[in-house]
Amino acid sequence: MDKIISMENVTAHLKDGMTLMIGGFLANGTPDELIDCLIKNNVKDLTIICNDTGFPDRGIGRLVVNKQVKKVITSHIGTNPETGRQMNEGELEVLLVPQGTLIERIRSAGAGLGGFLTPTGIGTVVEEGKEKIVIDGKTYLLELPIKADMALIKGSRVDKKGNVWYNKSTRNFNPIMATAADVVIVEADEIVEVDEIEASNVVTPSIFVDYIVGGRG
Amino acid sequence: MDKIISMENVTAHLKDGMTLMIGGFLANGTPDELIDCLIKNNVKDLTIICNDTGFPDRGIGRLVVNKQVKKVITSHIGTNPETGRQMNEGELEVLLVPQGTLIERIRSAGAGLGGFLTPTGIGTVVEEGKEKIVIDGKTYLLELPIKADMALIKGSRVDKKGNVWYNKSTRNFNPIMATAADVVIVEADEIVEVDEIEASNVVTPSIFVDYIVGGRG
Amino acid sequence: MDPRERIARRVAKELKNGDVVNLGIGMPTMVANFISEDIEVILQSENGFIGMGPIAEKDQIDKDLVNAGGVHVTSKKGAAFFDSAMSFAIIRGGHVDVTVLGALQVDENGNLANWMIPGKLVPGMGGAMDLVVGAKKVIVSMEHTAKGKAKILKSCNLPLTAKGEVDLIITEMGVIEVTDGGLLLKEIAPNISLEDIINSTEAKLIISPILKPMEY
Amino acid sequence: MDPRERIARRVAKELKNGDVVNLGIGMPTMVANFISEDIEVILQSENGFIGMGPIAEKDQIDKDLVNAGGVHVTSKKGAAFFDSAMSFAIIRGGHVDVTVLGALQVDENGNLANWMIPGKLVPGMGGAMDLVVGAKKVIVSMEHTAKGKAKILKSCNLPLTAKGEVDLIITEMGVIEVTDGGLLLKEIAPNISLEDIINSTEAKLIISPILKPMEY
Repeated sequence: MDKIISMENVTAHLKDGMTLMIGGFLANGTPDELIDCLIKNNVKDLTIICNDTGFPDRGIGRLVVNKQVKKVITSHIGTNPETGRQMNEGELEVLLVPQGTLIERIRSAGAGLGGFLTPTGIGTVVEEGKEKIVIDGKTYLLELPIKADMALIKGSRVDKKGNVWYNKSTRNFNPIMATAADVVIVEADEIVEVDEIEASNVVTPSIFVDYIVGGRG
Repeated sequence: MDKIISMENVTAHLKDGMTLMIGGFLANGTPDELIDCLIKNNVKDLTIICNDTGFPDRGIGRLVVNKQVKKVITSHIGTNPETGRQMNEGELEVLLVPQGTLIERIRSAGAGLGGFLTPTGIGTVVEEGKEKIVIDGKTYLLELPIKADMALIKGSRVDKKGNVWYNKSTRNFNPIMATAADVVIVEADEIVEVDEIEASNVVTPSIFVDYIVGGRG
Repeated sequence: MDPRERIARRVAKELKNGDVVNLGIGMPTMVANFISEDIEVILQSENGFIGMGPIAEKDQIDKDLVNAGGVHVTSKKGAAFFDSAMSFAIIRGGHVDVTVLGALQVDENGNLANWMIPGKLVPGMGGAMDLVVGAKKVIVSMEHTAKGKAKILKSCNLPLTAKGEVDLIITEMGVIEVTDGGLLLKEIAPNISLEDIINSTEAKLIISPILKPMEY
Repeated sequence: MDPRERIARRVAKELKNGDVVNLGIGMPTMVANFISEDIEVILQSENGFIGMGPIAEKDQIDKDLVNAGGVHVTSKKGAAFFDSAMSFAIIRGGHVDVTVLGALQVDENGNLANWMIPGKLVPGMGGAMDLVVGAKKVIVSMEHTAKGKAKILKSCNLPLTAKGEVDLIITEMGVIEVTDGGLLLKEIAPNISLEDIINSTEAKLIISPILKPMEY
């Protein structure tokens, strides 16, 4: 069960039209080498689920600039003008979701739930087309789970079994995305021996990780 | 903002008729000294939310044996025959909830959600009185959040600001309960200086903790 | 060989390399002793970890480490601990490949009853309802009858743990798969006749055309 | 003094010892510079931590540490990092005492619009909708008008961020509380007349009988 693969071997898992979750928050904690790999292979028509579309030259934004993205489900596109331009030109479909709702929808899928009730978005355009449920006199939106074919995440330290530890603010969407995709590939800053991450400090247990690629550190 | 208090000072916060969450799983990771304090003060008519009622002489079960509990919301009572006896005699109300649903209901309250949809319990007595919602052809139960007046939790290492780290299987319900009660008291195995727990390894951030009592270690 | 050991040995054969497995309290726990050394199976303990090892010997006891039965156990290299919300996200979210549980009753529709006998025994469901709904494969491992009474029924009459979720039933008498058409007897223990097993089973058994001897 | 600094200074006075505070991008971020040294305020950053410190100087930059604006910041002693699900559990669950945000428009009913101008600017809502719904107290901090046009309206006409969640509006002209009866002007800046502020506000302002000078 060796999970460590080369970046060349990642290629075999990439397909045009895939739905991808990609970790990171404004290019912090984003798996940059895996994005390089997507660019190098020019994988097309991607649906990407991510917190934001980064910047034109950093993070997930590079895939937008390179026109590999068909649809993006995200909470924020303001730092990447190219996302807005492609959206306005009708080249790219953008679905904006409140950040807390987006991460919770991903968690919901990973946790086997059918959805959840949130007060966020009530009285706004976010409620359009959604069921409202009143609990104890308070109105909530029913939000549904969202999953992906593949999650590309970034880990600061990854042991050889696939247990992951995240340093500081690089954690963000990564551990939750690892629970909600059919295939999970983690890009490691550092690959360490099993048990070098204390078992009580593991954030993503190894069972969620299918493949590990070694990052530049 | 010194959160460290003596066990005597805990007494002032205890009231007959309170709803308490108490952490632990079969007496592992249970705040034993806080339970001693509840017993010593003979706080009565408690509603207790907990994974299980432990054993007659260990964990939360001691409160049952001492007849301080009016109602218990829990997933398992099988290891404490006294809970079953009091239930059968009509002395104690027992509400049994599937373990995954119980912890998720607590999380839901702490996370400001109005509830969630779970497949657990469909076709069983658990579904009685609950709304069913069909999503993509699959039936789910709508389960509602549950909160408490106070959560009594156990931490292995607690820094002086209230950041908590849990060792091994003692974590269980503790960190989630810390998010869902008006007042949170953590019993520490060890109280350490601020920053002795690496910031990326903190499990319960200090903002959830109101008071810290020093355990026997 | 003890019938319970035979059952545990046969259940162990169902596990594949890399499987994430949750073993219920009691006989299912014994399965861990018989997993082939050629494969690596990751045991999940619903109180909050993966990588559970054997029961702790006296000198191995760690006060901060118990299994879901409250018994002191060891952890393996590469273990990971988490809270109960994550534990049940793993269980309910389909990240457990196999769960093995005991049963009071199981029936032709894959219904399972294993958490209470009204007016008599009410331990509570613990994590069983989530496990049976969430695990990819649900194996019931139990003795075929209780005090001579059938436990494999046309229809459970005790309160259910879950509806239609059981995949496989393994007893000391045989191996039975729950199919859309009913209960398919696939293996029979060497010392047991077809008549024996049919008489010990209230539910209708479909006999597989390629019925095999049960191997442990 | 720069009007933006005056606003930030006045907002800082709203914060109490022990408050957990989330400061939005832009002017709200400046508030951190003016918090009294007599109190301890814990800054929450929605990308996943509490205990945010000032912007990192060049030699303090840590590649693994940014704020919710993607800017390298420092962390304070006792900081704690977590994932985005926990971050928004904190936000939506009422564990943030105060959130300070900018606004495009705010109205008499406490409605807030700050995330898009249709056909023009669509940055997305990021975490703003959750923050405004979840925080115990919502403070809008902004310049009173935009290019001479009122931003405090009878009714917002841009898409809302949240309905009826704003508690307090602080501008360079004054401090306005959102009450059930409407917008209550509680403080007025020293250099501003009542006529000035009324003319710069589309919404009806109720003048507090104990109207005070605004202090920074």
